[in-house]
Amino acid sequence: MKRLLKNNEFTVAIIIAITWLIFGIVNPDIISLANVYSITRASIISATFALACMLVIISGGIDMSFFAVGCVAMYVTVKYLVDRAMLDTPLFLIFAAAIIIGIILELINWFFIDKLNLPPFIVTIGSQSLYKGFLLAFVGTTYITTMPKGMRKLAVTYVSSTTSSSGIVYNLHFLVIVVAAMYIIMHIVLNFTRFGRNIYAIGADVAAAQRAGINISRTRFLVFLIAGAIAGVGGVFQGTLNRAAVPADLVGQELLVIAAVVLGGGGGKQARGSVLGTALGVILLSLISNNLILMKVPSYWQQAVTGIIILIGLIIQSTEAISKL
Amino acid sequence: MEKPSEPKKINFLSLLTKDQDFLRLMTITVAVFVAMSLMRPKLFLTVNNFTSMGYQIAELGFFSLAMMMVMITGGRDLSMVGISNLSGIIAALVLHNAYLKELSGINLWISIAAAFLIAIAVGIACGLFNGLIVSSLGVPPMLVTLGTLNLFTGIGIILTRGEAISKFPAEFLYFGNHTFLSVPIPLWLLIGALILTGVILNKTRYGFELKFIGSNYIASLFAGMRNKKVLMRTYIYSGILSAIIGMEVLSRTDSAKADFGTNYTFQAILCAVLGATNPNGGYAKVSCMALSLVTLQFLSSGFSMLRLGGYFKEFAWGVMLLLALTSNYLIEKRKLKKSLSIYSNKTQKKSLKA
Amino acid sequence: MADIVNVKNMYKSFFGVLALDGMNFSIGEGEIRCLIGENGCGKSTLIKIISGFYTFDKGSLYINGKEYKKITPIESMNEGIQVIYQDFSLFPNMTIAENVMMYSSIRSKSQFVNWKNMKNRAQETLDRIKFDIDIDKYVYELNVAEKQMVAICRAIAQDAKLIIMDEPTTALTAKEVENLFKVVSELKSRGVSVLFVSHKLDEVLKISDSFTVMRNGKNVYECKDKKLSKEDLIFYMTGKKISEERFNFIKTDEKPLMQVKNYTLQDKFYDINFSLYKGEILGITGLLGCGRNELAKSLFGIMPATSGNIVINSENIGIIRNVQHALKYNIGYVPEDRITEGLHMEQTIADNSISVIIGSLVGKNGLLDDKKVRKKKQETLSLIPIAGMRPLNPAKSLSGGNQQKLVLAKWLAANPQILVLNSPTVGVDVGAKNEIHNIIKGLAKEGIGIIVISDDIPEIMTLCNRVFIMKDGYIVDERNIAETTMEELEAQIALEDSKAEETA
Amino acid sequence: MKKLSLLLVLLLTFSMLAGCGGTSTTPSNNEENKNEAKKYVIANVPKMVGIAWWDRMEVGNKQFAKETGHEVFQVGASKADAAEQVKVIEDVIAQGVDAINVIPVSPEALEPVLKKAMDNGIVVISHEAPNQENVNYDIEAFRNKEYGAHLMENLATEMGGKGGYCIMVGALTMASHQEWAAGAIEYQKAKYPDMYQVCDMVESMAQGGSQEGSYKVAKEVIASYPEIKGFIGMDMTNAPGIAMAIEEAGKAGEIALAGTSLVSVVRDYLENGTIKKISFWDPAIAGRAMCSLAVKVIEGEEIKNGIDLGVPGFEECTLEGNLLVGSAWVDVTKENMADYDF
Repeated sequence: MKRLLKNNEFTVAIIIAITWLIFGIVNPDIISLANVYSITRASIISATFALACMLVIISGGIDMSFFAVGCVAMYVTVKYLVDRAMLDTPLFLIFAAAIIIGIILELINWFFIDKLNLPPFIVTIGSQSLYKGFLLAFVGTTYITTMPKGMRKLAVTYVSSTTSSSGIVYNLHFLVIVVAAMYIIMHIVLNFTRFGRNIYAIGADVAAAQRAGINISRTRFLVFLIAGAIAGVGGVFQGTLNRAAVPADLVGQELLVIAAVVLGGGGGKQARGSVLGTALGVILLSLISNNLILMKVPSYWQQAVTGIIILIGLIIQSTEAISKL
Repeated sequence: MEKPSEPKKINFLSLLTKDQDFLRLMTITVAVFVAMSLMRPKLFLTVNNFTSMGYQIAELGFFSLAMMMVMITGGRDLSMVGISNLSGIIAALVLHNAYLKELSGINLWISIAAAFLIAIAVGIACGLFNGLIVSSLGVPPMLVTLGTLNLFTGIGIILTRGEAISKFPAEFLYFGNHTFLSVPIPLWLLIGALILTGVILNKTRYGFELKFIGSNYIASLFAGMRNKKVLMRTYIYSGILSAIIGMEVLSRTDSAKADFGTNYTFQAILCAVLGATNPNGGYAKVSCMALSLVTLQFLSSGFSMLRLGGYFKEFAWGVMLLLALTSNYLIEKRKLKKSLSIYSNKTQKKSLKA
Repeated sequence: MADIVNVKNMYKSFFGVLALDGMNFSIGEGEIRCLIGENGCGKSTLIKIISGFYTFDKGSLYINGKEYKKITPIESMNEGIQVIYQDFSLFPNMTIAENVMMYSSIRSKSQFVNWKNMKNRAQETLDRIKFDIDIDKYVYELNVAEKQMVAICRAIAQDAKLIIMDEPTTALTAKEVENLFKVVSELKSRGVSVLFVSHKLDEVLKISDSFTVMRNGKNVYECKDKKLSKEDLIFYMTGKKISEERFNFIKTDEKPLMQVKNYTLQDKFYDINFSLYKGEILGITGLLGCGRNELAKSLFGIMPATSGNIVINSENIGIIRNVQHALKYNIGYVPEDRITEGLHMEQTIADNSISVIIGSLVGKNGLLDDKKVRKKKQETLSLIPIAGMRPLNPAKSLSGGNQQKLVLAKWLAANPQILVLNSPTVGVDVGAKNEIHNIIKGLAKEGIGIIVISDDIPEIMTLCNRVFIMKDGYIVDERNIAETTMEELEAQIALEDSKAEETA
Repeated sequence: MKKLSLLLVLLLTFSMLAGCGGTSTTPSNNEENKNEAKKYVIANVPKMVGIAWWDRMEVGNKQFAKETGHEVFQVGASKADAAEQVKVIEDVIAQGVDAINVIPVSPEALEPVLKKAMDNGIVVISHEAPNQENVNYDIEAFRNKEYGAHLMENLATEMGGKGGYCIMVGALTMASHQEWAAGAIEYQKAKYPDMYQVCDMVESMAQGGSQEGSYKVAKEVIASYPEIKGFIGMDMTNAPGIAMAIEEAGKAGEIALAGTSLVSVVRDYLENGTIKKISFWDPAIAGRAMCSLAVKVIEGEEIKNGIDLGVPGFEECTLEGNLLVGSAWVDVTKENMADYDF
C-alpha cells in the first residue's frame, strides 16, 4: 500500500477519478459508457503520438518534432497515392510507406542527437520547423479529401456501439483497440525485453549504461526508429480519422502531448516514465478538454478553465511529491 | 621562465574561444545579408526595407529576450504571449475609454500613462503568478506556463468576448507607428531592452545570480544566493517585457485581442536557442541574441521579397538552426583536440623535468 | 597462484599525452591488491584498458593467461573482470534485483527479461554475502553504503574473478567500511581477487595483501608484504617526503567565538552544546546518520534547527534561520559534495571565486563595480594558488583537489570568522589533501574558528585540536586530540556503534 | 575580443539605423515601372497560406496575371495570426508594390499598417472586412449579414423551420464569422420563431483547430444537447468535422447542416448526403475581382455604383461608401458539385 501511494501512476489515476466524479456530479452523462467511447475516440491521436514521445523521453531525450514527422509521413504517402490514382492500395502498404518515412525523419533527429551529440531539445525544435516547412514549401499545401479506400474504410470501422437514451449512437472506434494493443505491446517491450530495460538504463545514466555494455548508439537508434514508426502510424491515424490529408495539421501542439507524458510521470531525472502513466496522462487531458461543453462551461470560459484545471493537476501532483519527501 | 606573460596570452585565447558563439553567428548574419542583397538588391538594400524591418523586429525581439531570461534558469515561459495580450487588453479598456470620451491634453496623457502602468502591473502580476508556482511547487516550468498561457488567454477572451478592442487616441498610436531620429520607435524600444537586459545580465548582482542558479540550483543555495527571489524576478521580468511589447502591439495595430501573436512562443524559443542561449540554463549572451534576431529578420523579409511563402521561412529557420548546431559541434571538437595537444606539450615538459 | 591479469610494458597516449609509460602490473588469484597514486598518474587509464574501454598502444595484456591485443568491455566481463566505479554505475530507476542482475542479463543473449528468475537469482546473490534488504526497492531509495553493496552483488552475480573498486570507501562510514572489508575477505576466501584504487591510505594498509604505487604512468613501487608505512607510500606516490604535523592550537582569546546551546532539529539531532574559540579547529565525527551532516547544515541555515540558541561574539542570535542569516554572521560552509553543492561547474573559475561575495560588489549605482569585481577575483584566486588554472575556463576543467581549493577560496573571499567544513577532502588525492590540510591550519592560525565534520579519523587527528563524537543525534563524547590516539578514537566510535546495535 | 564583438554589434546596429535614416522618399522606383510598360505589381496578402481556400485565390491571381500581364503574387504567414500579417504587409510596403489586396485576419489590427501603405501611395483593396477604414475599397462577395441569413435560410429549410441549432465558428476571435453568425441569428429570430439556439456559439480552434477540432466539438455538442437538429459551420473546416460527428452519432439525415466550405473539402459528405448543401464564394473569383479593382483604381478610373469588374458575380457591384458588394455566393449541392471542382 505504501508503495502504491508512492506511485505516480496511482496519483494520476486518483486525479482522474476525482475529476471524473466532480464532472459526473455536474452532468451524470459524463459517467457513462457512451462518454468513455467518446473520450477514447478523442484520445486516439494524442495517445499514439504520446507513445512515441514517451519512448524518447524515457531514453533521456525529448522530441518536439513528432507531429511534424507524422504529418509529413501521412501527407507524402497520401499525396503520392492520390496523384497517381492508386486509391486501391492496400492499407498495410499505406502504413508501411508512412512508417518508412517516419523512421527516416526520426533517424535524422537521431543522427544529430547521437552522432553529433547535440542537445535533443534544440535539434528537434529545428527539425520540426524544417519538416513542416519542407512539407508545405516543397510537397504541397492542398487539402486532400479523396483518400485511399483503405483509409476511408478504416475511418468507419467500429468494434462496438451503444445508443444513448436520446438516440445518439456512440461507437467504440476500431483504432482505440489498435492503440490499446500498441500500448500493451510497448508495455511488454519496455518491461520484459532486454531492449526495453536498456532504454530505461540509458535514460537514467548514459555512462553507467555504457559500462554495463549497452550499445548506447544502437539503443538510441532503435528508440528513434520506433518513435518514427509510431509517428508514421499516428500520421495515418490522423488522416484516417480526419478523412482528409491536411498538411502540418497538428504541428504546434506538441506541448500538450508532452504535458500528458510528463503528467503521467515521465521525464525528470529518474526517467521513470511508464506506459500506464502515459495512458493516464493522455486520458486526464482528454477528459478535461472534451467535457467542458458537457459541463456547460460557456465557450468564452473554456480556455481559462482548461488552464486552471491543468494548474490544479500540477499542484496536486507536486504536493504529492512534497509529501513523499 | 617567462611566467608573467603566459597567463595573459592564455586569457586572450580563452576569450576568443568563448566568443566563438558570437563569431559564428556573425558569419551567418553576414552570409544571409549578402545572400539577400545579391538576390534582391533593388528591394533589400533600400531605406524602406530597413525601416520596415525596424518596425517588425521588436515583437519577436522582446519575446525572445523574455524567453532567453527564463531559459537561463533552465525553464521555458510559454505564457509570454498570453501575458502580452492580457496586459494589452486591459490597457486597451482604459485607452478605448479615453478615445470614446475624446480626452485631450493633460487628461489624455494621464490616461495613456495609466494604461502603461496598468499594463506593466498586469505583466508583473502574471509574472509573479508564474514565478510563485514555479519556485514554490517545483513542477516543470514548461507545464506551469502552459497552464497559465491557457489561463491568461482565457481571461483575455472572457474580457473581450473574443472580439478585438480597437480605436485608441492618435497620440498613443504615434508610439508604435512613427520614427524618432529616423528610426522606428519600436526599434528604439528593442535596443533599449537589449541594452537593459545586457546590463542586467552582466552588470548586476541579480544577473550574476541568475546565471549561477541556472547552472546549479543547489550550489547557489549553498553559496547564499536568493534562489526563489531570483526565479521570481526572472518571471516578473519576462512578464514586464511581455507587457511592454503588448503595449507596442496595441499601438501598432490599434487593437487588442486575445489571440495575437500565438506563433511567437515557438519562434522565440528558436531565436533564443539560435542566439547561443543554453536551454539547460546558465548561459546566454545578449549580443548573440541580437544577431540571431537580425538574422531571422533578414531571412523573413528576404523571403517575402523572394515571394516565397511563410513555409520557406520556417524551412530555412530549421535548416539554419541545425547548421549552427553542427558547426558548433565541429568547432568544439577541434577545440578539444587542440587543447589536449597543448596540454600534452605541457605534461611532457613536466615529465621531462621529473 | 595464477595471474588473473598481467600487464607488461604497456604504453598508452591520448592526443600525444602519455598516460601509461611502460606500466607493469599483475594480480593473482585471491589477492587483495591496492593500486595507489595521485590523480592523473594513469590509474584510471590502466583500469579502463583492463576493462576494455580503452585500447592500448604498445605492450602486452594477458588475462587469465590469454593474450589480448584488444579487448572489448564485454570480453573483459566474460573473463570475470568487474569494475565498481566510484558512482557505482547503478540505475536509480530500477529495483535492486534488476540492478544486481543487469550485467548478467545483458551478457546472456536472451532478448527477454524473466522477472521471477531474475529476482530469485538476485536474492541468492544477496544471501551469499549476507546482505539483507528488500530486493524490490528502487535504487534511488538507497543510501550510499547500500548502493555499494548492490554494486558488489552485481559483480558477484557474474562470478567475477577480479573486482576492481574505485575509491570504495570514500562515502562510507567506519562501520560500513568494516562491513565492506568483511565482504572483501569473504570474497578472497572464495578465490576472488580485489583491486582497490584508493586515496585513504590508512584503510588500504589494513586490508591489502600487496601494493602497487603508480606515478607518471608507470609503477614506481611494488610490494607484496605489509611492511610499509604511510609515509613511505606517500613518498612513492608523490616523489616527495610529506609528513603531516598535528595541528597545534594556541588559545588567544578566552572568550568563545561561537557558543551553540541546546541546538535541536527534531528527528535529526538533539541538545547540541559546544563552544568554538578563535583559531580553533573543532572536529565532529560519527557514523553516517548520526546527525553530523544535519548539524553542519543547520549551523549554516540550510536546515534550520527547531530550537536552541547560538551566541556569536557574545551576541545572542537565536537560531540560524537561513543561509543569508548565516552569511550575516560571517559563517562559511564548504559542502561535502563539490559537484552538486560546492561549485557551478559550467561557470568560469573566476566567477565562481566571487559567487559568495557578489552582493558586496555592487557599486553605488546599483550595478556591479567592474573594478572591484576584477580586483576581488584576483585577490580571491591568489588566496589559494591553484597551479595551472585559467581563470576564464569553467570550473569543471579543474581536478577534484583544485576544485576543493576553489570552494575554499570562494569562502575565504567572504572573510568568514567561522568556517564549517563538511568532509573537506573527500575524493582528493594525497598531495592535494596535504595542501588543503595546510591551508585549513593556516586559516585557523589567522584566527578563524573552524568546524570540521568528517568521518576520516586520520584527518581529524591531524587537523583538529578537539573532537566531538556524535551518535543518534547526540554528542556522546569529547576528546582532546593531544590526549587521544587514532585507535582509541576509532574504538570509541565502534563502541558507540555496537552499543547502538544492542539497544536497537 | 570582447571589445571587438561590441564593436561589431555597434556597427551592425548603426548600419541598420543608417539604413532606417536618410531620406525616405524612393517611390521613384514605381514611377519608372509605370512609364515603362504600365505593368503593375500587386501583392495579395491572405489570412494565411497553405490551405485550400487561399490556394484557390492564388489560382485566380495567376489567371488575372496571365490575362493582363500585370504581376500578382501571394505572400502570407504560415498561421492565421494578425501580428504575422502586419509583418508581411510591412515587407510588402517596403518592396514598393503598386497595390495590396488584403484579407485581414483581424481587420482592426491592420488599420495602422494599411494607413502606412496608403500614405506610401499604394492602393489597398481589402476583402472580408466591410468596415475596414484605411483602404481604397473593400470588396465583398456579399453583405455579411445577408450571407448569414442565407446560411440560416438553408438550414431552416432543411430543418423544417423548427428545433434547436448550434453555430460553430473557426475561432471566437474571427470577425467575419461573428458577423455571419449575427446575421443568421437575427434572421432566424425574425423569420423562424420556432427555432432556437441550443447553446452559445462554439469554436473549433480551441480544440486544436481544423477538422479534428470541429469534429470533437460537434460531437460534444450532440452529446450535451441531444435535441439538436441543426448546425451551421462558418469555417471551411467546420462542415466536414460536423458532418463526421453527425454520421458517427448515427444522426445522418436527422441533424441538418449548413455552412461555408469548399467542394474539395466536403465532397464525400455531399455525395453520401450527410451534407445537402454548402455555400461559399469562389476565392479565385474574389481574387480576380480584387486585382481588377486594384488596377482600375491605380489607373484612376472612376469607381461608381454598378461597376463591372469582369468576373462572375461581380458584374454589377453596389457601391456604398468605399464598400463594393457583389453577389457572388454560390450554393452547391450533390447535383452541381462537379462544376466547382476545387
